[in-house]
Amino acid sequence: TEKQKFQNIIHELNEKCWDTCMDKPSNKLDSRTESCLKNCVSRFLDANILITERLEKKATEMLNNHDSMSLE
Amino acid sequence: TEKQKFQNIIHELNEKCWDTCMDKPSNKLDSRTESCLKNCVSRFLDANILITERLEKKATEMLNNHDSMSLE
Amino acid sequence: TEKQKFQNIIHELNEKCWDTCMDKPSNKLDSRTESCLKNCVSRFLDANILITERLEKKATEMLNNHDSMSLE
Amino acid sequence: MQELLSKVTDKCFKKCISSPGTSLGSSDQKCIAMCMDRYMDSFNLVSKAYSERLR
Amino acid sequence: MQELLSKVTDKCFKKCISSPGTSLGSSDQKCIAMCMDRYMDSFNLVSKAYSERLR
Amino acid sequence: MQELLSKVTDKCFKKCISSPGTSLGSSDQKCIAMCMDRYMDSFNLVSKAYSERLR
Repeated sequence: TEKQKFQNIIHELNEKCWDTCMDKPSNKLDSRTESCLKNCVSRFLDANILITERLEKKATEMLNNHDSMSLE
Repeated sequence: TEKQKFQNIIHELNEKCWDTCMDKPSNKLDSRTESCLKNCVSRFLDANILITERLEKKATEMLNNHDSMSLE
Repeated sequence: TEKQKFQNIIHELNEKCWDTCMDKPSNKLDSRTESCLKNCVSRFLDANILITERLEKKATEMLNNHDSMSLE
Repeated sequence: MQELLSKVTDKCFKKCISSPGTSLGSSDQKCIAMCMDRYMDSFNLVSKAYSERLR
Repeated sequence: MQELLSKVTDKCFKKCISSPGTSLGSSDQKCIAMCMDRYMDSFNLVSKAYSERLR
Repeated sequence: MQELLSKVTDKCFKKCISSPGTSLGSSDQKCIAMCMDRYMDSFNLVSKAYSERLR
């Protein structure tokens, strides 16, 4: 289902950002960790967009050069 | 099947406890590593129980406070 | 499918060898990283063969000694 | 819920119990409780940040 | 392709963004682009090496 | 068995071959054999400890 898919993405993203941002757990989420987590989500999505675009561009180039060049 | 499920748990638990306890492999399982592995299994199950209970308590609290408080 | 299975093996192997061989990514795959990646694939397959053979040998021994010894 | 339980146990066992002893001491228990609360805070925060970016 | 996208994002995020800031700076972007190209080089090389061993 | 093979290969490759060379030397082979034996010891021990706790 859609909801399940959303939950899976959040679980995965939370795991990555937890590993990136969380040091020793304390009584409260401190502001530094909070910023790190928010930035982590945004940067991860930025990186994902960048890579998707680049991957599509490469795939298109490969198709266009299909006759003159081998894939290597 | 039940047996398969048991095997999967053991595989996962063994992986975690291997990572926690095993340094460089030697000719024999030394007593320190052996204790570590046994304790690792027990402590992991203790932690699992602790977390399950706390998670259930939180879920109950959330249901009870559903009208007056938001999830946040 | 066969092709999908092949792709999955390559993805997994590439992940392992990337973690083993790649330091900071640079403009080009340098020759040291290239050798490391090639060797990583070969050594991984060597290790896999070694372990498969040893595992089969152990399984056979266990079957043969089934009456006189317990698994342990 | 099952997924959350499994992830919390995994992450908090690693964070709180680096060398497992003969019992779960009170400081281990405290660490696990805090770790679990922070993991859920993090989950909520990540969930919110992701939803906001999607809009 | 989906698998490659997910692995590249995972590996290159870890390699290039160790402490996420308020934006993806140009050096981060450059690192991600290089990392992605190297990951694909590596994939091709591993694929070739594996095929050769199978023969 | 397939699962065990895959986990042993993964764990013992990491433990024994940190920088892969042009061949699997005798010390690498020895390390892998020992590592595999210890992994199976560990599996049996963990299996026993888990069963005892369930009772």
